[in-house]
Formats: sequence, structure tokens, C-alpha cells
Amino acid sequence: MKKTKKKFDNGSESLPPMGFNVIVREFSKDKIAMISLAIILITLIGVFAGSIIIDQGALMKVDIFNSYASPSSEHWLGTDISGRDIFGQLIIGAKNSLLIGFSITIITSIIGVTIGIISGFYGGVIDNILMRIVDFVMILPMQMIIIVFVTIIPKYTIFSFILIMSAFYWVGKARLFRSKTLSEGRRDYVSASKTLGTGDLKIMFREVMPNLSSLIITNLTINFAANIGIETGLSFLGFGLPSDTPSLGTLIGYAKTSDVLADKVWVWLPASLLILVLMLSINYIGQAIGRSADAKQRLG
Amino acid sequence: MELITINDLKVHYPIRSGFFNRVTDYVYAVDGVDFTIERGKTYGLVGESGSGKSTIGKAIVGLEKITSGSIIYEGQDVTKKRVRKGMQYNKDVQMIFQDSMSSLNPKKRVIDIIGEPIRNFEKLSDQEEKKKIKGLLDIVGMPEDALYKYPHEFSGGQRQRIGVARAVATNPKLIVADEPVSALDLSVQAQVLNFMKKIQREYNLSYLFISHDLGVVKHMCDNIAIMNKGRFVEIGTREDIYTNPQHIYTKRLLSAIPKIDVADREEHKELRRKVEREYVQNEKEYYGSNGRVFDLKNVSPTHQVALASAKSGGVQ
Amino acid sequence: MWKTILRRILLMIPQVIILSVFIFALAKAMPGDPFTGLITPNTDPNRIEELREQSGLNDPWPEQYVNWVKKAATGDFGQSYVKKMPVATVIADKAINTVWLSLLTFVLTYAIALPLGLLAGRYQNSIFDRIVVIYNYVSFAIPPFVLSLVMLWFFGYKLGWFPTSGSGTVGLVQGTFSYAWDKVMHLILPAVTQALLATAVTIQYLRTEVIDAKTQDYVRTARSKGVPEGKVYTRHIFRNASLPVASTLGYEITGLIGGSIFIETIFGYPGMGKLFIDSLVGRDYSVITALVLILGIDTLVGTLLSDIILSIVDPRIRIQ
Amino acid sequence: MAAGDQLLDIQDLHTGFRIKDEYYDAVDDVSLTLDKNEILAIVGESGCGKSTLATTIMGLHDSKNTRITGEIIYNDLNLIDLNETLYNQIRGNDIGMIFQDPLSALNPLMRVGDQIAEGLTYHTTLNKEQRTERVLELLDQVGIPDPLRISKQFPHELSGGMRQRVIIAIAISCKPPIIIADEPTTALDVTIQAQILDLLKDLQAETQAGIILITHDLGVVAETADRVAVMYAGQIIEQATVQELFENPLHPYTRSLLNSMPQEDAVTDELHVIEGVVPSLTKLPHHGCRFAQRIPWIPAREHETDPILHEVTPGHLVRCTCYKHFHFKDEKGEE
Repeated sequence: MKKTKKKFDNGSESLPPMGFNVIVREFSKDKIAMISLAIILITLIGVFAGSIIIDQGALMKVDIFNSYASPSSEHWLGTDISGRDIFGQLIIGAKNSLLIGFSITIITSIIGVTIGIISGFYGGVIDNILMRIVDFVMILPMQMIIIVFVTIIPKYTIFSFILIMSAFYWVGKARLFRSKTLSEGRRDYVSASKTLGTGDLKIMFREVMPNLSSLIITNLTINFAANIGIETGLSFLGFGLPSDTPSLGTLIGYAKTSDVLADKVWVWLPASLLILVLMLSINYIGQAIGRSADAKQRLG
Repeated sequence: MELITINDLKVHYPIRSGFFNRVTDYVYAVDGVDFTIERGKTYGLVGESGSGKSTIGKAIVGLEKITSGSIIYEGQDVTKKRVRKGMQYNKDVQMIFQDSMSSLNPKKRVIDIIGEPIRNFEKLSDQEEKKKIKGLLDIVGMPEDALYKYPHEFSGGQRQRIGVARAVATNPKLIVADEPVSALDLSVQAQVLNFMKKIQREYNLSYLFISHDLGVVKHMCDNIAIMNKGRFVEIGTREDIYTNPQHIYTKRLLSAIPKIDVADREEHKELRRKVEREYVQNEKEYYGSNGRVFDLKNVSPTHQVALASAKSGGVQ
Repeated sequence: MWKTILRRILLMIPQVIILSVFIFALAKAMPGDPFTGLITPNTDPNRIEELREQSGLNDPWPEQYVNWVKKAATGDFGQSYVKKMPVATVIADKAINTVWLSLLTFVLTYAIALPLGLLAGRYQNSIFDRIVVIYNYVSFAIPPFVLSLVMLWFFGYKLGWFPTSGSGTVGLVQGTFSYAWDKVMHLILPAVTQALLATAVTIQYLRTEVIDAKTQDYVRTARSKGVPEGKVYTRHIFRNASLPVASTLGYEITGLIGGSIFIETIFGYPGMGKLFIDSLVGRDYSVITALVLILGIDTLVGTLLSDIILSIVDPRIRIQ
Repeated sequence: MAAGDQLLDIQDLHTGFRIKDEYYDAVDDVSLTLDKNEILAIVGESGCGKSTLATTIMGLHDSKNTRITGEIIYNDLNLIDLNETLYNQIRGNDIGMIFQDPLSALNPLMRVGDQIAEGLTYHTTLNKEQRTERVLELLDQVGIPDPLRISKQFPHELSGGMRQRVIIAIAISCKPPIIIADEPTTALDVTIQAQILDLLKDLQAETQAGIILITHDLGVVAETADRVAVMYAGQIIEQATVQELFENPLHPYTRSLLNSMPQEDAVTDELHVIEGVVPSLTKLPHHGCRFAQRIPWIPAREHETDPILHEVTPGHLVRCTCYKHFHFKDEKGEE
């Protein structure tokens, strides 16, 4: 609308802040977002309920005589090379992937957002130092280095995997939120708060951060999907979760042998589909939230 | 009664260039400015964009790091952040911003926006605080139901009034108003100016009124300083400046303001062109060798102008 | 211009140093050394120790680092533990394959992304745009290894249109048409897959940039001059909208080389990515170290390239 | 002012924007004429529809979301019926436009000279050398020193005043008989503003063009315009020659605008103010006087139900009869 582009508008049409109800309204207007949300909720409930019932020890027990059994009433989705039930691994694997993706997202977000805001707010020397560190991590071939770390770390566990991933993936966020803080900090309300006697910490996290909240949430969701992708990807290559821990990536990894890929579709296809559906849904939710944050793109 | 004294204030920004990105030069945003603000009066700071007028305002409220000079308030130099914190300087010196939309946090309700300085500088109970905020809204002519609204729900003029209410919340002695009405429509501008005058009468405030609009400045200010290239070219009372301008830059500014006087517009145009010709011809005489504005010389006890004629020197 | 580039290169030096220290430390943290591979049950431990002493492995770290850098600078990355030949030779052999793959991917990516992104932005909300948005969204969300597997399974195994592994069929004579065709056939599937994945970001960028540029004042100025609609797009909107994409070209080119681990592994394409995984499995640490270093420098060159491209296409940056 | 040389005749023009499947008229029932060698000022506060009027005349609205009715007659053509191709022959060639923000109105990636030459490629038969020559001539005409060097620079290398001169050079490149200047000096300092306005007048003296000057600054109007139309909430509420309007303003809105200006000579303590703001597009009343809600102390019976423009004296038009009964709130001693 050309009218709203006017510089000094009456303001009644200017963008309202994005609140929770704006997100709710955006979702109610967007069927696919609702479906995605439903899929995610159902998967979450199914996976976590399932993982309570399933005994991981029993599940991962090798049963050589049942190697690559086709789907049957006993093994709904058949078995893998060691005769372990695919369906059970799918449930536990999904749980692991979701939890790991979630943990990495939270850790990297806390570090990235904090460092980004501090760097952008103070500028000067602090910004220079922090950004040089970020620059350095950015030029590392991360994927390779993570893989190398995974192989050389003794007593490698889920926990160390999360830490390795988090150590590298906060930098992008720090950079993103630094630039957003820089542009946000140019707005006069930040100057106003300074002259009103508000402390720096309070300005950063109570004044500026709420104005970045929509971006933080959007970034969080899309990152969540990306991190699941990275975890399963590394597990797929064999450099992700420890081999005794079920993972969607490991299941799909069986397809690296052409025999499984071509003829034993039940081993890798369900996990692939599950990942695909999860990623699509989470991403779609993220984009819907992103749209509700941007008044120009809102559906209504 | 003296409130604030500014001595030889300088704000220089480094320009980096060259192969090693070293500081090769400076932008002399503010380059040696002295003046005094007295209690209950309004001072106009006029100049074109880039003249350094906003930088002075920001330096006074503590938003700008100064290069040298001092700002003396109650006997202390408030150019240091620590000093300002220690004496609760910003309780007494407040600011009104140009862009009302950007100066109010879009995520906060009016009650929290106006409450911010009160919470920082005074210890009031929730009830007292709310009462005080309601009182402030009333002073700027806003209804009580504004308390729980967000900035975007108001018009530009209303938002600027909220900004005014916030600035006076801690009963300050000086308010720096940086182009407070230049983003507003004419009729709304008049509303805000009226409120600013009313508040001044009630609180015995001083204003430092920064603007490029000589009409508004004339309406608001007792004393006026004209800025050019980071320095004052002329300073005096309203009458001094408007009836007896001495510096070519002041003359140019005054002659360039469009006048609501249709009958004589050809004469205005002629006058303007005359001033412009004089400026083009004699520019060198009004400025020092490197284009720097001269030091101020007294014309009368209230009126000073930066001309070389009185005595030579002044160029560093 | 040249000064800017030269300064940018000089700025890279400390980055290269930090990078090399980091990788050297990483290499030292890896188990094994060049002689681990020689050890058989009947080697004399003292003999191994002697060899280690001779090749400076017992020197203090700083000294070792300097030696390592000196050698690396001349292309000497030591011996492969597993293949018993110079690491440089091992890598060079695979690098050429990766370069071919990257080149084809690069061409395909922009051949797909440029028209889709620009036209979707121009005809926003048309059916074409909606299809592009859906395509874009799916290609953004799909994990690379899932798409690769599905592509390989479907086009390689189910339809059998393309070879399912390797970079060429053994036995064909170099220089003949069938040799070249065979090479291309091996390239197509991995390249298309990689390109499909790479288009996602570019299309999204271009589309939003075009939509954004459409509302800019200078576009209105162009219209008010009476510039025909088609020219408004080609001369004004598309040029401005392509700017951010142009600035990522550098990353893209070098990023492709490093980003092909999944593709090469799944399609069994013998490039650097696959070499990296194979070396990890075979614990061939000298190769790994060299690869990480090469790719680190490759990324650095990418950022340099991006900066240079941006300073060429954007006059506002050129000045500074 | 040469009478009778009418360039543009606008009748009953409406420009409606679609907001959620309904059209709201940002320009509502506007009728205007523009003569040769005349400066017609259109004045009003933000949101009154003056810029929309300009962009409507230029045909810059996308037909999917706007509804335009009425007539814009130029050379016996009704512009609103033209298709894109025909309109492109008018734009730039017959009507030139000058914009408010000179930085964003120029393409940051194109050399200034190329941007000026662009219009020439579509409207003239000049070859490349001739175009370059014409560009230098234009730059010289708008008072830019060293045209050759400037023509090869990019917009960000120029000062604000220089950029605005470039915009003017673009607008006059094909010698259009009509120029629309939309807030041409709002983004500039006063001294530069004076230069630009003088430049416009000088150019007009050469070309005899008719200029529509859109502004919110009454001072600019008083200094430059021949005739004035005051807009409020999409409508013209008063129209007169510039002398008549400033000496004898009739409509309450015009009077209130003039009164809220800080006066040059008298330093009054209080400025006259009419409370409230221009109602937003979606909240406009369909009938009745649009200014009525801002002057509630004037009884409803004094307003017309469907206000029309009355010709009070020849050439002086005012909408709604309420002007006859208007007084400022505090003038009557109330409150």
C-alpha cells in the first residue's frame, strides 16, 4: 500500500508490536501452519510416550538370526542388519534427535543472543574482540572439524556431541543478533533509556531484547530444524551419536550399502520420511512465526 | 541564575582511511563552543543539517562522548559518566527526541514508558507512581486510558506529548529538545509547542531548543545561537538575531525562510539574491583561512558574532 | 581498487596463521603419527623411536609447527599413513573430481535460481510464484543426505538412468567421446542434487530482494521517466536485487568444494569430501589435517572473493 | 500568467485503495485545472491525499489494488483510460516528476548521467553522443558545476542539493509542458530550498511549463505559487489565487493552518490550535463535512449534508457552508 509508506504517517496504521496473539491469529489464518503444528505435537507426544514404554537395552540387543527381516506383525517396520526392531529405533531415534536438536538450539541461542546483543550494544573494543572471534570460527570448515573432533574425543557421549556442536554453531547467531542490535540501538528509545538513567544491562535485555523477540523465536524454530538435520546428517555418516544410541541418521545410514538402498527400503525410508516431515513442519512453523513478525507479510 | 556552563566543548570524530585504515583526519562536529544556560529560559540552537547542533544537545545529556572541554553543572564536570551517575544528573537534565515513534519503545505500554525515569530516580509505591503518571498525562492533555496502550496506538503528535511527559517526569531543570516538532504537521506542531510552553511556566524549566526552523525558534526562544561548521557564528537575544543579524550566514538563513507575505514576495526574492551574492563574493572575509568560523566578538552585551574585523587571530 | 584487494589479502595473513595453529593443534591431538602405519608386530620399537627422532617429532611444538608450515607452504603435507604416498598426490587426484563437480553444480544452481528467483519476485503471488515458493521451501527444509539418497534410489536404482557410484567407468579410453560422456553421466546426478539444495537460499534471497526493490523510490522515478515495464525490471529492479546474491558468489564457489561430503559419500563420487570420510574411517590423519587446512584456506579465499565481487558491483563500497 | 492556455483538466477524480476487499478513496472528488506557465500549489498535512493525487496523474498506481475514476484530460486524452504503453509515452515526455527524497529517488547503481539520459532514449530520437551532450546541457541548466565530471558520478557521491538538481534535470530532460513537484524541498535545508525553488521558477520562465507544486509548507506556497488548492482528507476544501488565499482565507481548516504557524512578527505566547488529527482513510465519514468533527462547537446545522465547492468570488472556491459561521473556539470567550 503506497499510503502507508509515507514517512510521517498518522501512526494509526504503523506496525503494531508482535505479541502472542498476533502469532495465534497468523496461525489460525494459515491452514498449513496449523497442520504442521498438529504434526509436530502428535509426533512429540507419540515419540515421548513411546520412549517411556520401549526398553532401550532390549531394543538394541543383537539378534543375528533376524537380520533384515521384512515388516511383519512382530516387527512393524522390519529389522536392521543386527535384527533390531526398526520401529522401536525410529521412536527412540526421533526422541534423541529432537532432544539433541533442542539442546543445541537452546545453548547456541543463549550464547549467540547474549554475545550478539552485548557486542552490538557496546561497540568499540568489546565488539571488535568478540567479532574477531566470531570471524575466526566462521572461516573454519565447521562440518569437517566437528567430524574430526567426534573421532578423536575419548569417551565420546551424547553430551560431548552436544557440546562440540554448540561450540561452533553459536557464531552465526551472534553475528545476526549483533547486526540487529546495532540497527535497533540506533533507535532513539535506546538513547532515551540512557538519558532516563536506566542501566546498560537493563537496556540490553529489557528494552532491546523484547524488540528482537520475534526474530529470536523465528530463528529458534528454523535453527531447531537445522540442528536436527545436522545431527542426523552426522549420525548418517557415522560421526554423530555413539553407535549404541539409536538415531534416525544411523537408520538412514544403512542405506549407504547399495543392497539396502535398492532392496530393503523399510530400513531407511521410514526414518527419511519422518525426518522430512519433521523438518518441513518445523520450518513451516518458523516461517509462519516469521511472517507474523513482519507486518508487511501478514496474512491478516 | 546559572544552570549549566559549557566551556570550549569539542566533539571530533576520527576519519579512517588509507592503506592501514589509520585515523587520517577528523570531522569537527563541534569545535570549540562556549555558552551558559540560565534557569527558566529557552535557548535556541539553529543550524542546517551537519552543523553540529544535535551533537551539542547529545553531549549535554551525556549521549555523546566529548573530545575536550567541560560541561559544568552544580560545580561538577558532568562529561564523565561516573560523575553523572553519582549526582543523578539525568534526573535534572532530560531530552525530547525528534522521532516520536523511534524514541518510545514499541514493546512497552505508556505507563511503563513514562514510569521508566520515575523508577530509576525515585522510590515510589505503585499507587503513588500511577498517580504521578496520570498527573503527567493530564498535563500534556492525554486521557487516562492512554496508560495501558502501546505507542503505535497514538498519532505522531500524541506520541510526542508522551515523550514530553516522560521528560518532565522527574521534574528536571533542563530539557534538551532535539527538533521536537520537525516531524509533525503544522497544526500538531502548534499543539506540542503550546504544551512545551505551558510546562515551562509550571516547572520553571530551561529548554535547549534545537531546530532548523527559524520560525519555530523565534516563537519559542529568548536567546538564540546560530551554528555553522561546528561553531557558533552568532549568538544573542531573539531581537539581536532577527533585527540585527551581523554574520553573513545568519543573514542567509534568515533571508531563505519563506515568508507568508505574498504581496512582497518579489522583494524577498531580491533581498535573498542580494545576500546570496554578497555571500558568494565575500565568503572569505567571513571565515578564517581554512574555512573555520572566527572566534566570537562582542557587538553588544547580549550579542556576539564571529567576525574577523574586531581584531585578528582566532584561527588556530 | 587494487589497494583494497591488497589490503584485504594482508588482513588474511593473521587469519591464516590462527587457522594453521588451530589445525596444527588439532593434528597433534589426533592419535598416531606418520610411523604408526609402519608398525607391524615384528617392528623394533627402538627403530620407530629413532625414525621419530630423525623426522623431528620429538622437537618442541613451536619448532614442529614452523617446520610443518614451511613444508605445507611448498605443498608437502607428508606421507599418507594408509596409501603410503605423498598426501599432496592423494589429494590432487581427488581434487580434480571435486572441482568438476563443483563447477557443474555452480552452473546448474544459478541457471535454476536466477530465473526462478527473479521471475517469482516480479510476478509475486502468481501461480508461478506460489510453485516457486513451495519448491523453495521444500528444498530449504530437506536434509541433504535424505534428498541425495532419494535421488540415488529413484534415478540410480529404480529408473537406472544414471550410474550409482564412481566418477567414471573403468576401461574407457581417455579422449574419446564415450569417455567424456561417461564422465558427464557420473557427474549429473550428484551435481543436480547439490544444485537443487543450493538453489534454496539464492531463490529466497532474490525473490525477497526483487519484491523489496519494486517499492523503492528509484523505481518510481524510472517509471515517471516513461521507462517501459520490462526495462524497469531489467535495468533497475533486477540489478539492485542481484546485489546481495552477487556478494555471496565467492562463498558459493568455495563453499561447494567443502560442502560436498554428503553428496560425494552417498553417490560414491571420489572427490575430496569422500576422501575425507574415507581417511577418517582409515584413520589416515595426515590426509585429514591437510584437507582441513586446504578447506580452511579455501573458505578464506571465498570471503576474499566475495568482498572483491561486492566492491566491483556496488559503487557505494568501491569508494571507501 | 497567460490565461486560457489550459494544459490539464482534472474532473471528479477519485483514487481508491483496496483494503481488505473494500475501496477507500484517498483522493475524493477532486477537480482542478492547470495552465501554462502557472504554479499551482496543492497544500495539506500528511495523509490528506496530495501525494496520491500526484501519483494518480502520473499513472503510477497498480491497477490491481487501486480504483481510479473521473477524468484527467491532457491534449484531449483522458489519461486514466490509457494503457501502460501509451502512458509511458506521456510520462517523462509530457509530464515530468520531481520527488521528495533525492537520495532514494535515484538508482544507487547507475551513474547520474545515465539516469538523466534514460528518459531521452525512450522519448527522443537522439543518438548516444547527442544524448550525452544533452545530459551535460541539462546539468548545466540546473546549475551543476563541472557537468562532465558529475555526470559520471554515482548518487551517493553528491550532496542533497546536488541530487535534487539531478532529479530536476531528469524531470525536465524531455522538456515536458507539465511538471509535478512532490515536496521537492522538504528534505533539504532552507538555504538549499530557496535555491531549488528559484531554480524551478527560472526553468519555468524558460519553458513556460505548468507546475503542480505539492507541499505542506505554507511559506513555500506564499513565496512561489500562483494558485493554491488546500486539501483535507482527500478533498479540496478551498481553492484560490495565492493572494486571495493568504489575505482572505475562508475555510476553517485553512484558517486554522495559517493560525497555527508561528507568526513572523507577532510573538504570541499561544498558537491557535484545532485539536485532533486528519481521520485515517478507513474512518472517513461518507457524508457530511469532513472537518465537522474537529470543530464540534460549530452546530451541525451549519454544515452541509453533502458539502460542495462554492464559488464565493470568481476563482475562490470553498467547500461546505460552515465557513460562514466559523470562529476559533477561544475567540468567543467560551472556556
